[in-house]
Amino acid sequence: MTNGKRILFLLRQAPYATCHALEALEAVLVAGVFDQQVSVLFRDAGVWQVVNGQDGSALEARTIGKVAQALPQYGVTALYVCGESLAQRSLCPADLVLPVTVLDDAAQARLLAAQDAVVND
Amino acid sequence: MTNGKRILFLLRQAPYATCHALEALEAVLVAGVFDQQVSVLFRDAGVWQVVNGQDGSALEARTIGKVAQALPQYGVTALYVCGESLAQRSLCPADLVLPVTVLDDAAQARLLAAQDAVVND
Amino acid sequence: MPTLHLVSRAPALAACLEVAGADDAILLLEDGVYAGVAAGHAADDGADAPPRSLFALEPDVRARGLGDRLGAGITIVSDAGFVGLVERHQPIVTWR
Amino acid sequence: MPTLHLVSRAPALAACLEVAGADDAILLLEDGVYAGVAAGHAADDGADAPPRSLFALEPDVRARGLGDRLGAGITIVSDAGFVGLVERHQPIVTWR
Amino acid sequence: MKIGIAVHGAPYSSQASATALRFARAALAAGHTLPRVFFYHDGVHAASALTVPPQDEPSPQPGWAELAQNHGVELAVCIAAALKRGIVNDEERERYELAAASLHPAFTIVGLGQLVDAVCATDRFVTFAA
Amino acid sequence: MKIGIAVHGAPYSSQASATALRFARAALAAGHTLPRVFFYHDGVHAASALTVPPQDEPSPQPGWAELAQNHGVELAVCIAAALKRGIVNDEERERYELAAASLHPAFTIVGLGQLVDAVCATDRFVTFAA
Repeated sequence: MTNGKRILFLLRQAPYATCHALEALEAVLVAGVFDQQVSVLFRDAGVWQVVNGQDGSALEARTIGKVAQALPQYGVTALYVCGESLAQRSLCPADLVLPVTVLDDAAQARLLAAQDAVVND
Repeated sequence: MTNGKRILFLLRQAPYATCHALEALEAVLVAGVFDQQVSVLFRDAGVWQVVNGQDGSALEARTIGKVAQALPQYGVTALYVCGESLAQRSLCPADLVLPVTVLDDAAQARLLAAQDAVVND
Repeated sequence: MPTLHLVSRAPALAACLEVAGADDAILLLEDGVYAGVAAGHAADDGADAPPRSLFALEPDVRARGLGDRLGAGITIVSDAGFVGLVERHQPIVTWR
Repeated sequence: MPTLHLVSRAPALAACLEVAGADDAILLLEDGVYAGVAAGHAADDGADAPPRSLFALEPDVRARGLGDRLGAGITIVSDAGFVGLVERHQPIVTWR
Repeated sequence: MKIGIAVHGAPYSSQASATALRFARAALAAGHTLPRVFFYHDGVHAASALTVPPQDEPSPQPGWAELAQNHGVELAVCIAAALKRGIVNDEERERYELAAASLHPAFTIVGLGQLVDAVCATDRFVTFAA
Repeated sequence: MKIGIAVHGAPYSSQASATALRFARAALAAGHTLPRVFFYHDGVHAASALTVPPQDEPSPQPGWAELAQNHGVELAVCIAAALKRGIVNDEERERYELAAASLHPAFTIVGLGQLVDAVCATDRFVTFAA
């Protein structure tokens, strides 16, 4: 885990209305199998990607929450979520489909500053 | 002007970053040559479509303000703009490329309610 | 006949509410259903604005896991219900 | 090395400002340049937030007629200036 | 009741095409007629004959084609919006000397006037935005 | 300096492709190298060989092709994003029994791993979002 580049995926878009969330998560899964230090920050409407209770079959679509749940299996375990983005949507960590670390704005600033590259959705 | 359907084009998107504004204006120009009662409401970021001083050549694009200026020649003279949307952007009617009627929210509500159909960008 | 407003993105609800009449109906669909989430403090929403007939499209609500998260007073409608709303309103205005 | 934030839509500036560090640079481009308009009362903007290095991309500013409408303290840069900002910052973060 | 429909978003990239298709089916089931669906802006991508849908995300295109075939719905694609996005029929392929055409046969290339015509010829007009 | 570029928006529909092209030219003029431009999401539409640009709005495509030809920039198009949007090369055309291919010859279809590779192989990575 100490080799490679520090790459953060910044995910800010809600799922389903566009395929940005799905395609961005697919990129994260691929990045996970490379020998890099990959992390993910869910922020703003992007926190909806990891909310529980989703059922993509209602739209004949893949369930984005299930795609996100696969992240740890692909070696992506540095998962962060913006606390303020959760609060604005009346969400708490227990509403999410997988364990994530809640960060305040200052901690997110430090996370961003520590990256070699940031890829967004 | 008393024949035909009352059709309002509701234009809410800023020009240049997408081609929604241009394509929507092209639809308005075409509608103008039909024998219908066509009107246009510029609202929210859509008011940027009619701001003066634009120069699309900086982006090798058509100047959207010039496209909008052609509306009266195509018989589209019922042009409205949301007053609050202007104020939020520090704009006033003198900043616009053509004469428009400024409407408050209540007047916009009446304008919408009077339509047979609304087409948006 | 009152107007039907289709709100397909959450932030667009605010603009819609500025000009919607008291008898109008508002249908939240696609990402617009997020605007129906019972409000925390501000954000995408506006669902605690003046009372109008507020609906949300069932497949969009279910896909997004919002079944138990929508504010009270929002009526869930099926695609058939959507068609019924279109029958009873004119014009139809889309906000995205 | 400080971060360069690219803001390509006006409403995205608010989120960017929440996490941008004091030494970071922010470049407004595409529709993001509207966020640099000297503020009326609220709306798309956030330009009167804490002082950071704030830039706007010249072709986008000129196309939109914003040359005389941007807030004081915003530096206009060319495409070459954009490249210079990328040289001097890492990582590059896009907000849209 | 006659209902006109406009679709402004591309399949996958936007939900608009899928939502519009579900609405169209529900409207037909309720006894309404749909003279024309007008594909504009990125909506024209629904007419591409060259797409390969992901296995787990069906394309709305077969559904649109079924409406055309079994319910006489005209699937009208704006020519100006289509040309710049690479959606071309044989006639345009020939005129612009392109290597191939890309329009699915269930769809028809039309002028922008047909949008206004669709508004005028219907009792309701519903836009599914991008 | 090696700079990686990602393009997420379609030409016309989004400014992203045009902005990225201007940036790429300025970066080359400043002496930087651009090993690869990665087209993802709707950005893949830049690779369509079947578009007809409007007269007064030039397409960024010839500019991209020029960078590939004269500066060795690889124009990499994500296969998964491309297939569902109707951007296919001859190989995919054959595999999926499509009527035609649509990929402009200056562009190359690649896997998503090449995005990560582009990030790893460069000193800076810049995303031009839709």
